[in-house]
Amino acid sequence: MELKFILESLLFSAQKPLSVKELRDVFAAAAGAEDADATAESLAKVKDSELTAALEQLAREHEAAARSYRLACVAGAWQFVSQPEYAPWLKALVGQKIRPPRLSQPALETLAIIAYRQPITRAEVEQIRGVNVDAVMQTIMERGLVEAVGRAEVVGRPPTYGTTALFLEYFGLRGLEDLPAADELRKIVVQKPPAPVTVEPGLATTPPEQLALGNAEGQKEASKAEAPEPGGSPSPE
Amino acid sequence: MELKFILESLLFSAQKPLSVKELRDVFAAAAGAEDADATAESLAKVKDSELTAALEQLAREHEAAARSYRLACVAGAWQFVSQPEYAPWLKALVGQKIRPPRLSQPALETLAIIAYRQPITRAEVEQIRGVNVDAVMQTIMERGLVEAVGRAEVVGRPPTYGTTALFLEYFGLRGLEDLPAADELRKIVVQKPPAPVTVEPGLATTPPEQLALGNAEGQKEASKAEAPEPGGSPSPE
Amino acid sequence: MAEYKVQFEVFEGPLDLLLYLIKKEEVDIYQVNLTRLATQFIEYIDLMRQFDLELAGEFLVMASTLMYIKSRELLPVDQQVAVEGEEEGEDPRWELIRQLVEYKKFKDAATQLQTLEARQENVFPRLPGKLEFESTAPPPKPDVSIFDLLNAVNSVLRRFEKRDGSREIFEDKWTVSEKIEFILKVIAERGSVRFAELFESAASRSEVVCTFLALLELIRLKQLVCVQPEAFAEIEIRRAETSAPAAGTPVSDPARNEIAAQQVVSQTAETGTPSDSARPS
Repeated sequence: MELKFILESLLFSAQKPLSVKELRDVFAAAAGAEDADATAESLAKVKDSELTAALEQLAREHEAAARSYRLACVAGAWQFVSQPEYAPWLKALVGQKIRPPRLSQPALETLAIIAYRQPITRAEVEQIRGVNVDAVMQTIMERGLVEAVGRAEVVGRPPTYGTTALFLEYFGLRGLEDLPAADELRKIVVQKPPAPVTVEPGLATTPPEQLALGNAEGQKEASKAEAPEPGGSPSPE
Repeated sequence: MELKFILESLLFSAQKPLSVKELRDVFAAAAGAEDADATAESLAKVKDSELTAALEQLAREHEAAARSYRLACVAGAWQFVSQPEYAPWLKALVGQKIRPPRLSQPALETLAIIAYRQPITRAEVEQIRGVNVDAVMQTIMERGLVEAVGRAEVVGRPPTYGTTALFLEYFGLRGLEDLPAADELRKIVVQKPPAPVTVEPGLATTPPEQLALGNAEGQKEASKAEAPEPGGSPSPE
Repeated sequence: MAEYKVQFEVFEGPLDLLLYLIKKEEVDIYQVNLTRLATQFIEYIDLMRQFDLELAGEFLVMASTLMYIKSRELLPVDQQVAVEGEEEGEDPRWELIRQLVEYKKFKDAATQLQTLEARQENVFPRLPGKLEFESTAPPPKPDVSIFDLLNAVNSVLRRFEKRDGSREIFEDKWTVSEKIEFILKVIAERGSVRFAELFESAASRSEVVCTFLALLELIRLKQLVCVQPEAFAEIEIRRAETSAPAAGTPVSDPARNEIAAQQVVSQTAETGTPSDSARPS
């Protein structure tokens, strides 16, 4: 069985683009299976260079076949993609009810905060945005734009979140350093005001200074106590 | 743009198998879009027969290309599926397929009888199998492979049974006409030999030549006769 | 004893057992010797009884049919009793063979289904990821995303990069709340303002950043909206049409803004120690 066909079957059935490393992991896992045959075992330690060569060969073959899809490598990951000229029918296929909605403003804001401040806990995000972010976090995690990346070294060891490769792809960024004004926004420490600040009349909100980022845990409790949800729908934590 | 390539791109991108009717709806929707071009409009009322012909052409092309996947029609819906020999790696990628336990020998026999002879009453099934089928009928009905489809016009009007779409899906069949040796089994006409052998060979009253089957098909099947070895491949039930 | 039990259990019924016996004889069903078959069948039944195996009724029915066939054969034809209702041609031997042939075919069909079943376990459907048309073919954007804003502020900051020779240490000269006031004032006076205009008077990077954060905050509260008449055009900032001028309780998204508003109130009430629990990060 040829390596390129195995790769093809994997990429054809995968729900997301696969990197050479991920493909290598699949070969290792298949070789480790109880019922692994000789072919599977022989591919246990397939080299990256072999994989890349086979993938490139495969891409050339599909290019030559000139069908309605091709094998593409985006951001180091391989994926079968449809040719753009079929978009009108694909749009009709997806229809409105299945199409993932455009990201909402709250989702974009939450994404921006996570992008600039990762790794960051959910409580810290809530601190900055001033609202409960459970629902919006779920949305962006389901869309694969954000993922748990570790745990904060504070009481309770809450998970920390960061952006994914899909996030970069979605916004056409090469890397996090590509984020606009990254230097500035990463480092902003909103200063603690010297004296209690009263809300300016006419202003809708407490000035953001008061939302200063701090220790997530301590503040989380405080802000929850201060901000009961009006609808009586407590956060599902 | 060729119809078959548009169909290909749709099946390539669909999240589930698509029937001819669903495909027709997609073409209608694409033609109704605001920015529909001439091609989209020309396919607004594509006929089912054209779609089926293009789909079959497409399936033949993919079969001929002999890649790691093929275009399959299961229970009237079209979908790209992997070739079975790549299963070891696909299992490593997406995990074992979640399938109910394999069917027992009695269940398979009963299913085969119902599949070929539907609509059929329980009594008729028992007649062929020579055993009571209550328990096994319950099993295959619970698994959704068989359902009551009507009533026989005989005394007592007993229910008749037939196979479901899930049955076709479970076995990867396009339709009932796809069942192996369907022509033969649907309407078995076994030619009666002049006289069956009862007596010991040597004392035989009827020479073997006269036992020759008039029905060639029947003989073919009979010569393939293979009863299971006792103790071999015990049924899982 | 146990091995016998295993053997008997694989027979799905009397027909199955008969087929097994025929297979052992290595003859065609049509040429099988029914007398011998009857004898072997009954031997098996006896064996099953000896081992106290549960014997389905069907086996006994078949045994009696076979005994009948065998007994008929032992009598000369002219002494055979004509069975009532049995027309000529309805030979019980023939009936049994017909049944065996039919059953055999379905048994073979079942084996083929089993092969298909096993094959299907190894067939994986293509399950592509969901289509995202936003990223492949971006539609014209009437609204501006936060990333457009960040891009914009980035270009403003670049101007300061050229100007600022030395890197300045963060100072507390500008506050976001001041900038919120500033922006609201400008909008109140002029109705709308070009994005770049807001930064024209800025003297340092930190001031730009403060202005930008103020802008984000006002957008978050739906006080202001950003619009971009066409792709790559200048971003324009306007008062949100749905927002109540000063109350800060816009109606477009009641649930969310109510949360924000409520928080303002409760935090205001506790301004005594709003940030005591917050330690600088």
